[in-house]
Amino acid sequence: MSENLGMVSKITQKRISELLKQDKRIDGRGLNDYRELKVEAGLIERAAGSALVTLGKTKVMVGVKIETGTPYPDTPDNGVLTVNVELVPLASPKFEPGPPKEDAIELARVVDRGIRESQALDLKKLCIVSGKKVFIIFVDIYALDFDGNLFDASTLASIAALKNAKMKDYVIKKDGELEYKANDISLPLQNYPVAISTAKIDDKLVVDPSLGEEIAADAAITVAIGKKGNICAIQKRKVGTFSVDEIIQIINLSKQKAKEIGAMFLKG
Amino acid sequence: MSENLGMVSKITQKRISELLKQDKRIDGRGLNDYRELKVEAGLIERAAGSALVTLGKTKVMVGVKIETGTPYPDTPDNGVLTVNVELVPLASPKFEPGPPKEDAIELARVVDRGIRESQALDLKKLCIVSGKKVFIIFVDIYALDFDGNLFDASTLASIAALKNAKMKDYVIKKDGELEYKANDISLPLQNYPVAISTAKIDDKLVVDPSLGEEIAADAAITVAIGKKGNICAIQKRKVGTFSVDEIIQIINLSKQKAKEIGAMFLKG
Amino acid sequence: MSENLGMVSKITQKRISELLKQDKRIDGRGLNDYRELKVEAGLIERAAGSALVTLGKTKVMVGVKIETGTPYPDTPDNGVLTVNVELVPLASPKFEPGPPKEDAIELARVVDRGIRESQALDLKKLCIVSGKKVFIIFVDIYALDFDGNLFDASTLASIAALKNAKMKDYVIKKDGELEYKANDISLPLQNYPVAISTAKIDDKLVVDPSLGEEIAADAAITVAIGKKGNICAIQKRKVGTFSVDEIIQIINLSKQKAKEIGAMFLKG
Amino acid sequence: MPNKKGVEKLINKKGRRIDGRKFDELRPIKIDVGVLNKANGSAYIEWGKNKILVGVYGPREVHPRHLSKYDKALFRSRYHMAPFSVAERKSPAPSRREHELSKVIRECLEPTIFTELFPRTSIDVFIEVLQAEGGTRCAGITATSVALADAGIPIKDLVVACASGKIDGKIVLDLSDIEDQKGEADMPVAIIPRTGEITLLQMDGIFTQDEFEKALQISIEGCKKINAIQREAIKNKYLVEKASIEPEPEETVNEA
Amino acid sequence: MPNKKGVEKLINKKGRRIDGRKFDELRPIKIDVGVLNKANGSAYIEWGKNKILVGVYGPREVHPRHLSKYDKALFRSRYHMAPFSVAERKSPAPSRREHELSKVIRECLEPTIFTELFPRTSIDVFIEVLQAEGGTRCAGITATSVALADAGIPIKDLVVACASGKIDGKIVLDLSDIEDQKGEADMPVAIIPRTGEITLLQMDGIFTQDEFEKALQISIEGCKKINAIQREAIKNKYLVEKASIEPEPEETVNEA
Amino acid sequence: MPNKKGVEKLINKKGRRIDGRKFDELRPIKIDVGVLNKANGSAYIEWGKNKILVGVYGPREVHPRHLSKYDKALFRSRYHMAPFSVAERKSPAPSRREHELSKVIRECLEPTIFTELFPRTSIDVFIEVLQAEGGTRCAGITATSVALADAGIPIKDLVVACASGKIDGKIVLDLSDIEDQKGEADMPVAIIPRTGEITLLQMDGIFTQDEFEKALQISIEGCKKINAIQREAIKNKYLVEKASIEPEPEETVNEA
Repeated sequence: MSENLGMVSKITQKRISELLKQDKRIDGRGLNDYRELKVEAGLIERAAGSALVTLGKTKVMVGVKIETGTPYPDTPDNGVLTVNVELVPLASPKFEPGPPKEDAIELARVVDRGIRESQALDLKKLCIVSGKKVFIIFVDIYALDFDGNLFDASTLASIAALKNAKMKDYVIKKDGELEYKANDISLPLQNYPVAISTAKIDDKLVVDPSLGEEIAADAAITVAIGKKGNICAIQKRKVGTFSVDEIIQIINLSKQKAKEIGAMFLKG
Repeated sequence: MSENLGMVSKITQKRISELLKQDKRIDGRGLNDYRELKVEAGLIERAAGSALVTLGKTKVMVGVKIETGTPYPDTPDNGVLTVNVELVPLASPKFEPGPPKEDAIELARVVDRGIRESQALDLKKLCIVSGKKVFIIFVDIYALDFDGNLFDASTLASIAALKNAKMKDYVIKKDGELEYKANDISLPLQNYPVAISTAKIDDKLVVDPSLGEEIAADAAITVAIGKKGNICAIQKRKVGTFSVDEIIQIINLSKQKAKEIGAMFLKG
Repeated sequence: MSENLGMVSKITQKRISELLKQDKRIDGRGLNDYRELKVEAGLIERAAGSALVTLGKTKVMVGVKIETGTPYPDTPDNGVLTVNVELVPLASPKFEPGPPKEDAIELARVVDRGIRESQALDLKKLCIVSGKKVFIIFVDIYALDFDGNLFDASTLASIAALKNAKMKDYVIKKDGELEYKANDISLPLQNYPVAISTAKIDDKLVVDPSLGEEIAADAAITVAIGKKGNICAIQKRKVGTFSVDEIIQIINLSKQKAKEIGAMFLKG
Repeated sequence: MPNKKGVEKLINKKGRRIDGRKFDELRPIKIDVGVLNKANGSAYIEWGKNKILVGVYGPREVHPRHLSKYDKALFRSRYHMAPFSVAERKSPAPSRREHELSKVIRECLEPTIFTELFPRTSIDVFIEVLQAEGGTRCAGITATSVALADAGIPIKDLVVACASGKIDGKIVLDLSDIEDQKGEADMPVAIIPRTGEITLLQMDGIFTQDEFEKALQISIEGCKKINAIQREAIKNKYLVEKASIEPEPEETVNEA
Repeated sequence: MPNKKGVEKLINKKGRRIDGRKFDELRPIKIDVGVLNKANGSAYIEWGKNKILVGVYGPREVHPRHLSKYDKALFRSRYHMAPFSVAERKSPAPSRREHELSKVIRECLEPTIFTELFPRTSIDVFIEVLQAEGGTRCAGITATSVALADAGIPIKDLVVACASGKIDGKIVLDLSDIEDQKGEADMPVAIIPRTGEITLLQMDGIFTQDEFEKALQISIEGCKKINAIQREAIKNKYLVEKASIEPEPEETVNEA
Repeated sequence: MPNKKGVEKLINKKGRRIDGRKFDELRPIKIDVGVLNKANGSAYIEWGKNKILVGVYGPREVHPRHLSKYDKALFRSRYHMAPFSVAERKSPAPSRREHELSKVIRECLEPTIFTELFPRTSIDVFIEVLQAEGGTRCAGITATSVALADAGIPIKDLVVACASGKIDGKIVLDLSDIEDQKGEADMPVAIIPRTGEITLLQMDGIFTQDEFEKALQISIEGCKKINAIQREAIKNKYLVEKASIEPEPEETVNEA
């Protein structure tokens, strides 16, 4: 998200920095506090699945669509997962219409890796005819209001929307065509990864950075945590650096936060 | 076409406005007079059909090509009609090379609706194998000289080019392949919609606006009239407004003009 | 390459011009001398074939890839040859990232014509199933360091890479599928065209122009010479002109130079 | 979704439409004002199953700068559909339809905006269709006008839009998706309620002149009902704010 | 259209080509001058079945501005084919071939234009191929030069272009579409008639040196004939205008 | 290349990897400095079968100008793969992966560059992958840092990168292409050797916390070995130049 978000004034950034010297954050949170989090699933009936995540003043909508198509040549027995991000311009004065830019592409790829590497979706179960026909799962991420930390909000909204998704049950006929049945089934979800982002501002680490904190930050990092507290994706961002000790501390905190959020919103 | 056509001077616009107070137009026409209209069909022998329409100083060439391809999934028994507009830069100092912009897209879509909604082409007769293979009719509109009212000229040229179009007669073989015969046949045209545009300049309504009038106009509207004087497409344009009475008056005039033009150029 | 290469100073250009009055070139060469030329084949093991050509300070890498696909409708019995040029920005301060521009497109098309028109590749032997499946030969030209005369260096590198290319031997099965064998075979190369470029600077003709000479030149021309000294492609470039006598002189010199280069690098 | 060849009737024997509505009945409409933080003004509309979010930015610096106008604000609008808003996933790249609708929506709204008050700036409207069920342009226009008011941009009046059309030979108000697809005509109309001026008029299908005039009439009546919902939504926002913060006269909408 | 595998001969026993022409015979050529209203200069050429329209704008303000040159006019040309101009519908997006031809046409014409008289402006040429039947670049160049004259842009001479080639082993003038596709070589040539300078030279196919020299020679002879047609077309326009409006010396073409 | 379904082992009974390496063994690495003429600085790296060429331009005028910064240089990087660099021909248009890697490489290198010394200029890095065999981003970063030094751009230290990962349940250093594709985790790491700061960290796959910490540790050790190769490459260039031309202190890399 970097420095192109100049709409947070220099004064605010200075204030963020000064408060942090006393381990205080501009919105009153402690360093390890997450903002208020809300997950609303199923608002978009025409999508197979959907979820709206509100994280403080950040709002992300995710819609899931299910289609059939051909698999990638190197994974003929796997369904296809496609994650796309649109940073639509109503969410921020700095988002512009047009094809996804670097920031949106990085966000999409990090969310994608969190889902893919944690094997959240059992892609093998989405194969219809090996090498010929598989289900394609489109995860479309729509940022609606941008006040920082799209990585965590987008990952959570994606998993919640996949969890919410329904498709018609089906039988595969001899000719590879699908015969749909009356009842609905869920997608083969087997893991619920949670991404936790931390920003480093003047040697202080703050979890779930707000927009002002993201801009003030020297460096940021997102860690996706899967089953049993395993680490399944990491992405360091911005031009600052981390020490090894800071990294270890961030991993520990991320595991703890991920557990809390998973328990609250993704259990069952 | 809007205000990006600044090459008509402010003085000309003022003059247009002043003359209209006395119900006079800058080129001497009455408010309800169309410019001189000429239709030349068949100039492009390599196209299936073609027509050049000259409307005052406006010139529009349309070429029709016929290919085979797959139908849209939601209309498996219908041939495909594709209308494309190129506002090529030799036609006006304000047209630039590149993919079609907003103006060209709107023009293409309004011409398309005029043809499609009047059911001018019997698309069902252009089906070869349901859901698999149909004829695709390309209507390519080329503005060659732009002096206003492309909507009417383009619609007329499109219909005249479709009327002019010939294809080899054919038999559909068992395997869905086409066997062509020696004789030519025409496209299944069953209606000849005519589009009539009216501009509103300082509360005066003028039909077939020239470029200067289009620029001076507060609002403009195009009405496509089909069989029996039915209305088959309307598009209001520009940032001005119309009263209900003005709209009714425009509909009446459009029906009358469309009848005259249809009788003159599209009969038979 | 034209005037957008302003990084050669006006002073250098003046010096080039003055030295030429005495038939001297800025790098000490005679008017008809080629720069030192080196061809290294096979550096890119993952490509089917590759070659790096060093021509003075100009460096061009070519990689060949072989895939299967469908033939062009008008040549159903021919394999497909695709030549693409990337003027990547590390090669010159004037090359910019992005899709190929006019200069790169012209270069690709001239190299393509040299190969195609000399029938260097026997495209008929690259047909698998007529009208359905053929080999596609991708020739990707990568300029790595640009000090003039990309036309000659790119043509030579392309032919050397095609000569270097290997593919698995194969049998075409009844169903049109390929069964690959253990041994490697070469591409069906039957001719080795050589392109020779000449620049005209103040009525002097110099062969193999360096970057400074290309910029100083009024006109330039590339002649591709095939088997038996036949001419198989010509492309005049830049805004200057040639007399008929100059053209004849250039053809003669091109034939001689092409013979020398062919004998040195492409024999066997 | 039934395809075009489907034979089912759009109007049943009792004169009711597939979703139970009468000929001149609107779908349920709900408007929320000021739903976004970053935008200068915003509105969310649910209109039947249409769900549309609108954000307004401006007056602000024009980017790119060479588009700015010395004598008024540059007014821009973008109508865009989310990939998940329709039955088949839609590519996020704007289609020709989206380009056209962006243009007609801009031309529909601009006459009510006092752009001359903000020279060299831009006012940018972003309409995101999150779910579409027929009539998105009318819903988008209706919500955008409210969002402009929420942004505090001076407007002459709220613009309000509503389509009418013909299904099974009858003139009806506010076509749903299936009625639009299987019906005989669709006509989106927008008006400036105070003056009755028509600021958007599009039509496709087949109308006789009588049908056209009747349809235009019921569209205008529909618009008037929806205008009341717009005003109510703004009033609610205003009253809530009044209760919580220092009251301040709402200048953005001149209500007669 | 016969495909490349066709076995028919391009030259019959009597030494005539498929369309009845002799080896050194041009197709019929007709040029109309000043056919467009909005362009500053224009020309329409029919050359065999080729139908090409050319419009010239300028000298005018350069857009985008940063491309302008302080010491001369920026000369640009665009060669473009209409989707309906060829057998298979052509996508309107410019192909690699169209990009290349735009470049060689620009380089071919620029040496005759006094660009130094119009610094900081642009002169823009738009060539629209409405129907193509082989030799469009030569026809386009020939017509553009006339259109530049019609625009009143000072030029040193009219540029004129004509291809030669090899079919069934014979060197012939002005290849048609089928001769180009099935023949052995094609060589477009453009000259500046007064000086005999060659300003465009392209070739593909296979020529011995003798064949090349012969082909170059007949191209040049063809160019001279076509130059007469160009001059005639301009003279006709000039005479007609002379008759109707105040006579005024034609300065745009310096005829020796 | 074996596909993902292949059952072969990535580690054999003797504890050796497919290419014969031990768990913590790097592939052979060779760096050449100053290999290009036109670029201001350049480096070529062979790392296993990876072959990557890097060119650096700048500090130079920013194009387009509006991107320039008044208080520091604009640092840009572009990671790009040649169409022939991978098994299947790659389209030359940048993929989403290439866009992401360009960004992380830029963010990885920028902290070591004294951009504040060159306000209003740009420093542009172009990384061309000529052949890829796993680990191209680490090889590219390692070579770019050397190329920046070769360009004489003041840097705080050379950045050096090396991945670690998990294959057949073991933590190993420097994954090859097949190990990356068939293994369980891959983690590219870049450090600033003098301070030990981590300037790039990405991971995908599955690590327990213990595995992660071990992998991070061996990556850092690997980086230190590669840093020696970087320094040696620069020293070689410097000594050769010293022998042939007037000696001049190498200022571009501050070695402690």
